[in-house]
Amino acid sequence: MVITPIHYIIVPLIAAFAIPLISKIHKELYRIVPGIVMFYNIIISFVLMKEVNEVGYISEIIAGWEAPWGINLIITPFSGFLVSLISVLGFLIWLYQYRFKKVIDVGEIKSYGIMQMLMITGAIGIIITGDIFNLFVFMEIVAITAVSLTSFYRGRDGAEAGFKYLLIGSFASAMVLLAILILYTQVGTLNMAEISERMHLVPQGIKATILILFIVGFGIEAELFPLNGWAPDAYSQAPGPTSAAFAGIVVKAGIYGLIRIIFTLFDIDGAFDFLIIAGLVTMIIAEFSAVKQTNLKRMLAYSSIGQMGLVLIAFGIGTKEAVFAALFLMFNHAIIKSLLFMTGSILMYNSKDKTILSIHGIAKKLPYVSILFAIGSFAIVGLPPFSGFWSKLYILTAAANKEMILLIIAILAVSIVEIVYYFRVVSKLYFAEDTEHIEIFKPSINSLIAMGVLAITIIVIGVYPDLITGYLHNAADMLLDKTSYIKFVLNNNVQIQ
Amino acid sequence: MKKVLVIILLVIIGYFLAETFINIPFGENRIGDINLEKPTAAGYYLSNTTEKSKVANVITAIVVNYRGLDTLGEVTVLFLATTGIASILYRRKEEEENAETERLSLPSSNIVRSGARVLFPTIALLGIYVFIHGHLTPGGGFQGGTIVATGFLLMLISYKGFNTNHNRMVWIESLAGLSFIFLGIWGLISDNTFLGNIPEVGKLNSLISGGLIPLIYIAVGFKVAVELTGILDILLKIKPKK
Amino acid sequence: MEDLGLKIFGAILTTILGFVVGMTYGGIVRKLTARVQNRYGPPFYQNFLDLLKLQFKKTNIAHGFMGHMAPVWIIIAAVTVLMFIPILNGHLWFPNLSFHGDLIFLLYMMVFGSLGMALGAGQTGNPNSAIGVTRGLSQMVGYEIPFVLSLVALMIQYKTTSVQDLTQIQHETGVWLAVANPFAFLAALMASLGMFRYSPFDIVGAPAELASGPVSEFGGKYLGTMMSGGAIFSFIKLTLYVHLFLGGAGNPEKTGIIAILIGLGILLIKTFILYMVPVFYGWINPRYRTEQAIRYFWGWPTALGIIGVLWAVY
Amino acid sequence: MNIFFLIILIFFSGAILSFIINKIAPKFSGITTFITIAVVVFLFFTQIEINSITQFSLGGIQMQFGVNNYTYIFAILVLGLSLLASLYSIKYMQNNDRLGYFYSNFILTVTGMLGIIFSRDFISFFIFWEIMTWSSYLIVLYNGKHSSKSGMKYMIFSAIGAYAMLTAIVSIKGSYGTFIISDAIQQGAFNFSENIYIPIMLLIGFAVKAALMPLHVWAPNAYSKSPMSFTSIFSGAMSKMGILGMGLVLASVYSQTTNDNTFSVLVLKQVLGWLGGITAVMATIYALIQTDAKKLLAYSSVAQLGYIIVGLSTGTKLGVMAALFLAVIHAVFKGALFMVAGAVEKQVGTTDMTKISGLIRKMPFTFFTALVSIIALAGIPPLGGFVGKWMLYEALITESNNYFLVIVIFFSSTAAFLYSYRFLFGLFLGQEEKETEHVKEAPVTMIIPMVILALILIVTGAYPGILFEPIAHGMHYLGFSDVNWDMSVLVNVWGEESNMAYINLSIGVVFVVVFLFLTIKGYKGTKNVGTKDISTSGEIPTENENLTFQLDFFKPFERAAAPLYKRSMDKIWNDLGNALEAIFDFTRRIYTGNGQTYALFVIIFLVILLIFKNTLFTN
Amino acid sequence: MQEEFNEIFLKYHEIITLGVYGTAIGLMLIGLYAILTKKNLVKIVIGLSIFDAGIHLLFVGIGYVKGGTAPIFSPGYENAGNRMVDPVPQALVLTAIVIGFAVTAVALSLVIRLYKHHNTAKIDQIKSLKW
Repeated sequence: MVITPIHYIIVPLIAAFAIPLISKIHKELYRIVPGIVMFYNIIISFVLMKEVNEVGYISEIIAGWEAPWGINLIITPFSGFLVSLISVLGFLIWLYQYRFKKVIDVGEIKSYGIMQMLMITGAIGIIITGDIFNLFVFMEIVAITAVSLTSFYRGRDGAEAGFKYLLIGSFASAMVLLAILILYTQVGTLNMAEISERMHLVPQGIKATILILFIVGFGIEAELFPLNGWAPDAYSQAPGPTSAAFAGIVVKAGIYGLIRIIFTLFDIDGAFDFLIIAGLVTMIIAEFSAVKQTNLKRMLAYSSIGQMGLVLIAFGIGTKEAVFAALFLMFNHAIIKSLLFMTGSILMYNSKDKTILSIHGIAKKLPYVSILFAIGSFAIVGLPPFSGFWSKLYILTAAANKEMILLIIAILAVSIVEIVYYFRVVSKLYFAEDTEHIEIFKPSINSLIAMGVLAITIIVIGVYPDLITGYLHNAADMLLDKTSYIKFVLNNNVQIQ
Repeated sequence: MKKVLVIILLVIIGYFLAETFINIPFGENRIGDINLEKPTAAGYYLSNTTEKSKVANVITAIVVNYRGLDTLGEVTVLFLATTGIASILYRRKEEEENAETERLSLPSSNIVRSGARVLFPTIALLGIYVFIHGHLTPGGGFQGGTIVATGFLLMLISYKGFNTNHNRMVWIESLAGLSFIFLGIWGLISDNTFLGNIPEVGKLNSLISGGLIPLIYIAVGFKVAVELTGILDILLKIKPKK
Repeated sequence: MEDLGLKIFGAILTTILGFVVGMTYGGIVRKLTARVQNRYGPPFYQNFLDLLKLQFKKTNIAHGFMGHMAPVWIIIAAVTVLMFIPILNGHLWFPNLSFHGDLIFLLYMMVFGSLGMALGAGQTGNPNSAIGVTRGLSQMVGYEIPFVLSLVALMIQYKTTSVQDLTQIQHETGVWLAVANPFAFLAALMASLGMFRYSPFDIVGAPAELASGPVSEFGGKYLGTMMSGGAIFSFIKLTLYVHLFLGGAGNPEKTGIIAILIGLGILLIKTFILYMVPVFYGWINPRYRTEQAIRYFWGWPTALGIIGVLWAVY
Repeated sequence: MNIFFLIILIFFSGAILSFIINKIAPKFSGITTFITIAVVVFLFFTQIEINSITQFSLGGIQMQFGVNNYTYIFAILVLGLSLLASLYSIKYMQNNDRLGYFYSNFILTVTGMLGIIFSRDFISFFIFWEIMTWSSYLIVLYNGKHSSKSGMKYMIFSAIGAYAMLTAIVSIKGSYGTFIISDAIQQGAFNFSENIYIPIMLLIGFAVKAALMPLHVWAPNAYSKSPMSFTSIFSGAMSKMGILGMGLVLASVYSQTTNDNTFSVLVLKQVLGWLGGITAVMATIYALIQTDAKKLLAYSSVAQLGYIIVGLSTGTKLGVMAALFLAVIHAVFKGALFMVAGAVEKQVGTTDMTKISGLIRKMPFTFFTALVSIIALAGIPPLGGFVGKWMLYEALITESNNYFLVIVIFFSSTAAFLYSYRFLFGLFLGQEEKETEHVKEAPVTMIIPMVILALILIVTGAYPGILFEPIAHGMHYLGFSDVNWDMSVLVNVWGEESNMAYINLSIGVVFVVVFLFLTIKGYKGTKNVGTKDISTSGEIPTENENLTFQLDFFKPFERAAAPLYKRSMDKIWNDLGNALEAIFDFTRRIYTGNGQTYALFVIIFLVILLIFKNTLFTN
Repeated sequence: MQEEFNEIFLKYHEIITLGVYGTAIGLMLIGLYAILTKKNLVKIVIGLSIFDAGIHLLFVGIGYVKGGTAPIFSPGYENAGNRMVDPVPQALVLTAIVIGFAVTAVALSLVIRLYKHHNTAKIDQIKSLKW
């Protein structure tokens, strides 16, 4: 049977619906099945990536109705790249959380796997769908799973973080819904390609309103300032694997939505300047707030927000190389921040009062985790020879080619702040006197494997970035020319035999 | 102070919304002629549904077939809501024992109880009717499922002792969801596109028509009914301590 | 070949000359000071007697390697510097090596001796020595500043850094640099007060307080050698001043014995007058504390030196 | 395989290897390091021919490796010093824990420095620069938590410098479209008439590593906190990487000076020169009030770097030559001195000069090294230090006519005598402590490198020409034509000369005569007595009281120079840091935990966008 | 019957427009006001659903076509395709409603937990996570 994009959606759903039944057969199944699904996702992704690099686009139409009428799933090099990234991360996160020892009392472990899996499915759906309302539906899937995962720990704060997330998240869905509504009245269709084809018919004022609603809606998912109030709480309260998934997967989906809207649907130039401004403000405020955090995961959350701001800046510059740099940065941030969250949550488990202060010299007890964390933080602040350096370099080069010296200086100044707080933690990890800990929770071997894979990727890409730059250049070019996208979707949407 | 600020903000938002919608006249026909070469989406649906997928109710056709993926997602959202609530309000065994588990409910009078006992089957029947005839008459899986769930709600609030069989509900839920997907996969196998329809069987406006659409909608109905009931059940079980 | 012999002869002669003159001046000053303080005082050749006594005394204590090396270093510094400054305007009897080094070299070479002395004094383990050394070094930082300022002034005024050329210029133009650049001269003069370490700048040795400071642990041959080195140093300083500012002495062209004697006579007169300046100043001034001394040197002398430099530039 | 890649590969594998070996047999970790560096040294001096270029591309960026005459100077310096230091650290680091960590970072640092020397394009330059920075940062942290603060300071300032450099680099790419250094110079990237800020940014970047005022704050702590065997490289070689860059930039700035921008270049010269001078003075006067020998040496390193920068700032033949000469010599004697401090620390356990004294009889070789290096440091003839100082003064007086700067320099180098004496006296002279009776001379593998360095100093004192030759070639590469040099005669533009040969001759003659005289005369009767055998105004101190004078050593000077001690750069930077902390603390308070406020933020954001929609979102 | 309705519609077109849009926008604003000012969590959730209700009403509203019938080809309406209201918004609003329901349910469960832990439902007293 041919592998097509729809597998991304149906296989997890089958698993999700079946898990309650099969877990009656054997108790372990509800842990294992998601892993199998994730692995299958990786297979799909690689098959499709190969195909995309030959064909250029892959489209699948649902229920046999052609593009403007029915819903269709489209894989461009851009989305294909993101999707494979997400699938691999998803599998690694599953590997990391498999046999996760219960440190804090949690909710129904049975439903954890399902929700994690469906959150990833939703993210993938956001990326591969070609229909804007369908995108909204997947966004909702992500939102609900994210909320319930955030409040998965039965401690007091989980629910609070979850509620904040839900409150702001429902704003997001409402805005997007409203935007879709107005858009539909103007262009009378929901297919993205057709929308962007007819966008020139929309009067300027209404167009701007729609764009603003979209920006607010997706900006909430993409952690734009000041829409990101939920993010630090959610990141810091969610279980470790979930925080990793947030940083690596959910945010990417949000950014993708924003970028897809601005680059493909609309033809408004002012949006790019707006992206730069918003990204700059987001980055500065987030990184500043990160410095004085005491909870490690919260600090990581702020830093992740800051990185997203950098990504938005890069997209806002808007040239080919800038978009390329942004993609590279998204890739780096996905792997690095996931690694940091994985290691960081283990460190947090082992600190008495859940603060950075009480992990003095834990490196003696947890050598591997600590060194992985150190690698992660070196990479995220962009020190060579780790992969973070290249993305930063490319972004700066892109900015320099547009003579944006002040922007460069701002970015670099902020990265100094980044260095400050990351290296504070690293030096605490290693070079403080060893305080006695509550019983050390050592990560199981599969978690170590998952983290190790990420670390090795970081180093390998850092030493030899040419491994992925090819893909990324291709993706950036495809993202930037939307006419071919429209033409492909609307005219020659052949089914894949 | 805060209220004033909020009101000002809301006034501004209201102004801009009004400004937007003034340009969208109410009741204007944006569908255009449905028999054009390339009509709008709505026009296409209106013109082709009866021939191509033999379903009288265009909305059903759209919900289940044209935009079937949305519906699948929708069902998933409901499913996730159930799971999420289950895990959010999860209580372990020992807690189950020592927390008093009887449902929070008013001491309902005799009349209510007997009335409920009479009404429940009829409500359930109505709901089932609604989602079986989803492709002919207004309504469908979601609406029918909701009606059934209201029946259960009635029972739940009027009978302290009324307990839904959790195990059975899980079975129904999973099977319904799976059947939805597998009906879709049938399409994938038969004419190579997920949720692809096989409209040949039956004639328009008869119960047996529209190919897979009614079946899917029935599955959806069962699923929705069970899920809503489950949600109500969980929410009602909780007794916040004073 | 005989040229080389002459050179060696001249070198030895220079050394002896410097030694004798230095010792004698020291004796004379002791005598005069005693008179001023209304004592009888030792004869002017007393220093020679002391030296002889020290050299013939049997030394039976040595304070290790550096203690042994300290006198050596002092002599090294003294003689080397002596070799590199011109006597009698670099008369061909006494040209020594004065064409091969310049002022900056001299400045640094002079420190060499005091560093050796300091290290030697340090090893003896006598706290007084160390205290004396620190005071001496601090004071040095004080008086080097105006001194160097004046030298720099000369250098840039005449676009040369070699003592030889400076004396040559004075000899040809007949204008003393003390006249050509009075401020630099004054600065150097005031700096010299510190250099000679007479009262009020004698806190380094501080008689009756530190038991004569750095050298307090040395006796016998060591002290003797140090004394002779010190004597040569005082001669060196005087001669340097004379040749830098006061037009030098003698005439390098005239090679007759008479000319040399005349030149020597002029040299002695000038040096003696110059030598009296710090001595007189010392008679009429009480002792300064180290920081006072340093502040003194960083006050007017430095200001004069700066004026001198500006004078030289414009 | 290409020799450059081979060397880098050897280094990296050596780093990993020494890390692994430490797990198996900690003893051999250091030896592995030594062997790795030795192999690289061999390869470098046998295989590499100068001015050969290797092209390659990484991450879509053209890169070049190669060694030219200029960088060759620094290559000698780095390789030689790190070889000796690695030999030294075998014993020095013995039975410490986390040796693998130390040695792998040690090798990585050397890799960074050699990579900087290799790279002829900005990107690889920057990459190796950063590798050098973070590996050295990790070593600064090595000594535990009391060093983490200074490590943080070091990292922050390095980051400031590195990012200033990066800004310049990317803007070179933006304006001239190349990352290759030579192309950028040819296209006039460093031409003041075209753009003023690229060279300035680069200079700032390098100035941090070269510990130039006011970016020098990190240096004293970082130097004194890290293990001595590394500090000898850290202060000796790594600071010279900053000098390397500054020399390159300044030389091309000066050579591209055209008439319309002479003024700005003049300003640059003056500013740099005075910054260097002030650095020298301040560092010196802070050095002489230290009581910890390591701290003292650290401050003096900063001061010496100040001299070097002054030399560079003149931009004249003699000045640049002096700067490069001083750079090499400083590497030698400061490396030696830090090794001395390390040896004392290893044998005695502390380098606090108020606790130690009179080690001269216990550790003669160490003392010899210390003596020679100190003489060189103080610039006293006849050793190499004097040569550098002489050239510096001559350059300032005769060529760049910067007279008052001369005074400043001279003041600081006179004050340098004070701390030089402080160092020697505090550690080696004075009465012997009771605690240090058991102390022995350092092991031989620590002695050898120190003595080798001392001998180098003596030889270069007599024949500075040995160093002049490569320096002259390097300067030729920098664009200073016909640099004339002699084996042992120093000549300035006015023709005056200082003949080191004659100087050494006279010194030698007198030395022999007097030494023999003193030694032979009454040799039999003389007996060496202990340092307790003294007459402090008549009375003999008892055995267990120590009269060594160590506290408030230069109090009079402090009192006299009190105004200079008033304001220190550290305070200013600290105030800045506190202000920033306040800002950070404010920004995070935006996130009030109240969900409703967040919702309000969303609405406000929406409203603002709606109000400005026609200005913000237009085609 | 249909015709009469059309006449009425044409006569009071503005008022009807105002009625439909005004009601919808008014609902949205009321919901927002509740979300932004009410302290009680339950009231906030109610505000959310009011807000959603407003949007859903807009959906249905924009779907209406003058004199259109329900988009069902039931017997007698086989070829009324051109007189039918826009079916798409109705389909969409169905989905939207269900999603809104799910969100509300999750929100309520969260409220229950918060109340259990904090013994209060005041949002400004639930601030254990901040800064």
